Amino acid sequence: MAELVQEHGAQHGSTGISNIKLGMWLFLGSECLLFGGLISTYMLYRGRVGEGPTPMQVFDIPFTSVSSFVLLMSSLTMVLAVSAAAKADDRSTVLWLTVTALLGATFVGGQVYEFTAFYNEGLGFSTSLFASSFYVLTGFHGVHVTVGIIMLFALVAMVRRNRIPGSKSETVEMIGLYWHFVDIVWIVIFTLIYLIPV
Amino acid sequence: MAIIERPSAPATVPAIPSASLGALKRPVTTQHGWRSWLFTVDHKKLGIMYGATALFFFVVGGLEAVLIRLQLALPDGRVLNADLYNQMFTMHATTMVFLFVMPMVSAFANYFIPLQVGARDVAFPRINAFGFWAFLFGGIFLNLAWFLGGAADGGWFMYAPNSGPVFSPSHGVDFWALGLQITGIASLTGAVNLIVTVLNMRAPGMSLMKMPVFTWMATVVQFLLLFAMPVITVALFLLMFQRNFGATFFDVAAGADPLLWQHLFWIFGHPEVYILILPSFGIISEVLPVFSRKPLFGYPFVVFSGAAIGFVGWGVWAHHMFASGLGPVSVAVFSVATMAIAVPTGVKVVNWTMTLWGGKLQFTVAMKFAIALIVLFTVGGLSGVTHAVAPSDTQQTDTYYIVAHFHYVLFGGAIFGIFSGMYYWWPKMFGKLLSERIGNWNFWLMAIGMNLTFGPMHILGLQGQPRRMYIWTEARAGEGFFNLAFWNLVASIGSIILAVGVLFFFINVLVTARRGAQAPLDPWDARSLEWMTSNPPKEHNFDSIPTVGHLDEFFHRKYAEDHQSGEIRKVQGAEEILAEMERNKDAHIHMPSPSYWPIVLALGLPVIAFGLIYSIPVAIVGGLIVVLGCFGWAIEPSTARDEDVDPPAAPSTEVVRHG
Amino acid sequence: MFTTGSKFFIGLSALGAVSFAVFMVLVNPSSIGATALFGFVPAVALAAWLALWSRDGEPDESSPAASAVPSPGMWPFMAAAGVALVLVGTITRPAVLILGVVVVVAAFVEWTVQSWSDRASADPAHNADLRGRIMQPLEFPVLATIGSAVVILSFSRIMLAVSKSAGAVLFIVFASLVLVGGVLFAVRPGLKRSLVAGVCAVGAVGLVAGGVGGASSGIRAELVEAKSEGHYTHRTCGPEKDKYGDKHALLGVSSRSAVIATVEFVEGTLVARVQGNPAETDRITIPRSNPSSIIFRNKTEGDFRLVARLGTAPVAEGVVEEVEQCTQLIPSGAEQLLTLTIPKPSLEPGAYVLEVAGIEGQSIEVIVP
Amino acid sequence: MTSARPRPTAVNRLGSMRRRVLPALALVALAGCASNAPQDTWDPAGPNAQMIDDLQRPVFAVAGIVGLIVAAAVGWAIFRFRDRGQAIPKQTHGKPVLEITLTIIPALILAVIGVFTVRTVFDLSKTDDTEMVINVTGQQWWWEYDYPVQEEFGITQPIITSGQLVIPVGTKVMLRQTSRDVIHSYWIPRLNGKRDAVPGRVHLNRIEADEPGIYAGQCTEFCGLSHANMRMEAVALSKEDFAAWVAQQLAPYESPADGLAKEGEAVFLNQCVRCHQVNGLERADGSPAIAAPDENVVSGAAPNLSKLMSRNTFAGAMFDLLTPACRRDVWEASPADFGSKYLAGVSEDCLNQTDLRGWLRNAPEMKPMYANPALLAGTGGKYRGMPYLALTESDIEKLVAYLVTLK
Repeated sequence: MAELVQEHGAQHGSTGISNIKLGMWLFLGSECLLFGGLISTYMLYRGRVGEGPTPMQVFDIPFTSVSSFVLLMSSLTMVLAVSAAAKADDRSTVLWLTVTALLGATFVGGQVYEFTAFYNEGLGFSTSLFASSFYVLTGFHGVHVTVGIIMLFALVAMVRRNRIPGSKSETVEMIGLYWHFVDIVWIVIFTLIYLIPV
Repeated sequence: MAIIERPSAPATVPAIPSASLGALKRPVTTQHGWRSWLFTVDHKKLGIMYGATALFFFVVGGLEAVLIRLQLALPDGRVLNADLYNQMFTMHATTMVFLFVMPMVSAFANYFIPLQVGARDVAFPRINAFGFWAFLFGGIFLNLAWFLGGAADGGWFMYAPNSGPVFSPSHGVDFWALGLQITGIASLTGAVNLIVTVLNMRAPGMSLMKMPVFTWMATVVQFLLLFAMPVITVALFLLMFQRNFGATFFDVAAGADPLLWQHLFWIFGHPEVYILILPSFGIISEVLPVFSRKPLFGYPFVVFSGAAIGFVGWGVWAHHMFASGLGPVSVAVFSVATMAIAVPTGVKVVNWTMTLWGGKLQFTVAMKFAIALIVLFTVGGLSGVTHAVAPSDTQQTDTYYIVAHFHYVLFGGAIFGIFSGMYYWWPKMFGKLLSERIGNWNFWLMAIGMNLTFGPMHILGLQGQPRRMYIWTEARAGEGFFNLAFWNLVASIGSIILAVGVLFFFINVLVTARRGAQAPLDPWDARSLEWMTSNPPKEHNFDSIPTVGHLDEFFHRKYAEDHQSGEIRKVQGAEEILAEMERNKDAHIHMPSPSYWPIVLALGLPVIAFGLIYSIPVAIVGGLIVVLGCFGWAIEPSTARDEDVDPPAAPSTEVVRHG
Repeated sequence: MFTTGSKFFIGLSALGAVSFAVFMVLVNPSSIGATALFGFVPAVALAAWLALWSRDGEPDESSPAASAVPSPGMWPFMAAAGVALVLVGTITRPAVLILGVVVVVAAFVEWTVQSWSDRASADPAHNADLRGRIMQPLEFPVLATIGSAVVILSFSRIMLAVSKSAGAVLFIVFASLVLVGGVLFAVRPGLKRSLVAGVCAVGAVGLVAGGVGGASSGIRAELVEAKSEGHYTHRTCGPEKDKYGDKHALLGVSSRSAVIATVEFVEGTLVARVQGNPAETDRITIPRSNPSSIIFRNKTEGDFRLVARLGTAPVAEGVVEEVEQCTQLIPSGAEQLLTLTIPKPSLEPGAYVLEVAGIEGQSIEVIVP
Repeated sequence: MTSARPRPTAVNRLGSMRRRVLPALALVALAGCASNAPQDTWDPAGPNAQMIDDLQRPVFAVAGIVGLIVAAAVGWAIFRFRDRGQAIPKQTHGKPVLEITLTIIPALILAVIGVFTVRTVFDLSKTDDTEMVINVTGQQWWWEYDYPVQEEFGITQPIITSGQLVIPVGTKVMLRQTSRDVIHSYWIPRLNGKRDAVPGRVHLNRIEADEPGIYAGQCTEFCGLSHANMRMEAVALSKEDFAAWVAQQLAPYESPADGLAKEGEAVFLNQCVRCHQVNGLERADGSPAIAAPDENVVSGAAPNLSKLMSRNTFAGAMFDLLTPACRRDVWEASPADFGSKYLAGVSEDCLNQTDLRGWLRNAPEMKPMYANPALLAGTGGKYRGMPYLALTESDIEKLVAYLVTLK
């Protein structure tokens, strides 16, 4: 949604919220349903392993807990970036945005590792219903994080080169909304998929 | 918000070194020529383009429908073979739902929501343009399948596992799933855009309960789209992964449950029904008061019943699945919930009738379409009640009775509303009145044709003819003169009359374009804000943003009630109101500049889709186009300086573009 | 207005488009040829646009001659490095070759634009702006993508190479380093730019080096073994415990499962209930060739598994093998889904049965009409 | 929408309303309807369909009345309030009391309908008093019926048949429905509403017929190419006739003695056994001939042809095995002699030679099926429906002679 950034800066309309932020909120509302659909699919199919591995055979809970914690930390750094942007401190904004992006990339790197490991343990994309729905759900989340990382890097470049029209903090906050949303979704996914035993 | 001068920028924001980035300069902002359409971000131009494209697809879908009826006119028809027939009815429904009614609603919403709420444009003009192009490319992509091995053949509901790779081996379903995915992106962006516009950009004084009903209904629809689209997106992704990447979501041999698709599809599909019908409710709620010369009866009831339909619409999806073995408890619950939705719908019918009651009715073509909608929709609504009764539905579902039901709702409801809107708003959009004489032909032929086509289907269905059959047999048609063969023939003849009726509309458009006279400023003596500007409106909509004091603001500026006699008198005309607005013209009006990026970005989507079907490297190329488009877009300011456009535009005196 | 070079490329691109369309309709849209043609069209179009925009590289006549001194650049060096990578790639791995080609192409594009913009006018600032205008929309996304891809790929390669527990530790260490670095730079705004850049560069090089090292040492032995021996996908149907396959058996299946029958092992007896009939039975009917899901529920102390014995099937000339399918060892109170497809009818009674592994005298007959 | 037949006691009290409003509406409706449409949803012939009918008639009546009221109101408004130069009316915004009243009235009507609906839903889903079970399996594009062993009906070993479902009258029959490939829907309108047959699931559908006769039906869930040709017929026989039918089905296979039919058996063993089962048929070496259809057909099975000539239809009830005259004779037989006429099966004189020979000559031409080898990449070469077998005319001659003996 980086393209939203530019549209009309930070005017505040009838609701008191700027257009871009209201737009992002609406988009996130829509995303809830997207993940809702994917999570429902997973919940319906999670016990259907066929001849393939079961969730508990492949899951590495300690590792995933760590990577979830890393993603949570990135929410914290995102908050720092937003507060730096509000104080018009470009240097800190860039710094915290970069750290957030790096933590996000670490998380995605962890997911790539996880997928590769699962594949080697016999959980291919079409092995079973559990496999298909697991990969699609977590994969979609991974794609969302990746898009977020690219948005963050773009934001870094734009802040450094003063390419943001209108209010910088408003824009950083909007990207922040997206990032927090992705984090929250992960908490739900982590709880439902990894922590509740099948 | 392109209207207001930007509030004094915070000190930390330095000037942008060069407004344009990239090798290409920005496109010109002239009002004419193909480039002014291709790269426009003007909501009115986009509205017209939505409308034109939608009408084109209406013709395509209509021809498909006529072919279907020709095939079924006589027993053991030979016009189409089974395979082609299955593609035909699948694409007829898909085209009509996704490529005609939905974009037609987008057309009206795009054009009139900013005008009705007193804004200069939508909240995100470039995203608006992107939405249109994504819709157009998605629609073309969907229909490409006809030329590449056959279109989708699983019905618009595309039930698994019949839509799987084994049972539908051609690429038709792939094109279908990905094409809908692309138009879905268009709908989603449109929804975000219009909701923000309505919530954030209303003119001063326009509270939510002073908004015109069309804006209200269109807004409810955008909320429905916002939440329904992701659900079908999930379903389509599952289908795509199943067909192209070997996933097992609907593979029964792997233990899958085919009902998953049905649930996902109908959680989207039922709100979709309201997405199609509510805007037309809004349109006729504008048209009826104007030609009854009386406000809409019970405005708050109409608004809240619309919102109620929007809410309850989420809880009734399984009534499409009464026969699919849900179990008695679910069936009973969904049956009762479905009946509950008849109540707010009934409220609307009552309010429209009461609006007519005691009025001073003028039977223009727009009004005729609106009144016909009340009656025809009521027929469709009541037949809906008969199959809200689940046991009765198990006899009726998947028969022609259902076909009759939803065509009364969607043709008699949605499409009649759209035609009413076109006759009503045509002078606003194009400055010329459509001919009432040809319009009458158009209306009566459509009304007669519609009833002849879909009326007999009630009988066909109740006497046992199922839907989606490429032939029917004499052996099951019964005896007597009025047997099913007779009614099938009547329906087919009706469809021809209907087609001729629609043809008259296009004749009307052509005749009006060539010979029509300039329309007066306020041809209908209308009531709402969109008429408080020139015909067609200027690029910036209003010279000065009006302050709103009433529902039906325009009417209240023209007319006043004499306190003694209670008589309504005209105090000033539209010309005077407009002249006054021009005198108080806003000093600086900043309009967003055209841009290349929306169309570039949208072009990437079908390329990705094409690649997913045929070859992944092509999808990567598409992905690169999208990523580059996003960045190009992100670093391009929404308004450009004059010297940044190519070729440099002459500085305009009227509209200042802001750098 | 069209330059000679651009005309050539435009023509080529149009030709490519036409042949792509013809190829797609007449030959096969999914063939490699169609893909190649499809990629060819935008590539040549890009070249045409470059030629058009740079007026075939001729200096702008209206502006004064360009500065004599070209600005210093790293692109010649990058191009050379790219060529070296290509050479290395031809003898080692195709991946390196592709990387080399990409680097060479990128370097040439940058180099061309750089030298062109150097000659655009006498004002270096204007020239730099010009360069930025065309290159930045390309550079932003490319750098962002490469940056994240490097982190993601290197990191996952390292994790795959080290042992499971070391991986988790490494993960924490890396994330902490990033965080600590961030905090350090934030609280010390006075740090020298070169120092910050140096630390970042060391980190980046370390990560890439780790990634390359991880990739070349391959994935850890444990995973290789799991894959080659099919630890979790191979199940033995006996009463004994399979070392891997029976580890962490499922505890439950979704309550909304569509099943044709439920089989329960209650206190040592096997009973079945078929959909639509609440009575217990010892015979279930499954239509031939029909994927049918059965829930097995263990209500006896201990771990048990349901085995479906589905007759015999020829595996080679004259050799037949028993066909059987089974669940995992299910602990008490847990359940699992077994999906069967039986192609042939059961002509004599007892041809197909459901049994609990290791328990004699308890079986449910499966009738396939 | 005729229903001359006496109906069992009214199931619900809404029925009383029927007496007042129905005659008028029925008159209007009657004028426009076919008589004796075989799939008429308003002509119940069993208690389940009757329950639905008793519910739907009053609902239709109420809906019709409401529709007339709205139409009348709109019509009157159009007539009364047309622009005759009157002054601009008072700008009233509505009367909340009227609004609320007009909201509550339909809500009440719907509440009443809702109560009866819920009751009927639960009545229809009752299964605990089932007397007989038949497994129904749908596949592209025909239905397979298998009768599990039920001693009380004399079924001592499973009976497998297709095309026509044979049931005893006055017996509560539970169909356990499933599917082998895509979703189908089982619908015999005069016996009960439809119920989908979903692969991987078993859905229950209870039917019962009051009188002997043939009840027509049609697959109603879109199931691919030949969806329109996937028909079915339920044949209700009196209890004695049903017992005779069971005995007929269970009778051992008799190989034709000699002549054309014997040669036909050889052709059958050579060509047809790959997919079609005839119970008791043995190869020359005495081993039983067992179809192994899943190797050739996507859905994994082809109709079992034992006792083919005891049925009246073939190819998914798309074609009749009887000539039109003989067919009419059976279909229009009075309930009393229907049983004997049906049990007589297909005699050589009555055999519909045209369609049967056409089918053997080139089945995909007679019924659209995915049997074209060029289009089978998606299914790994397996076809759906019967392929073109390139049988010679003499083979067809022999096969027809053989098939006629399968009674």
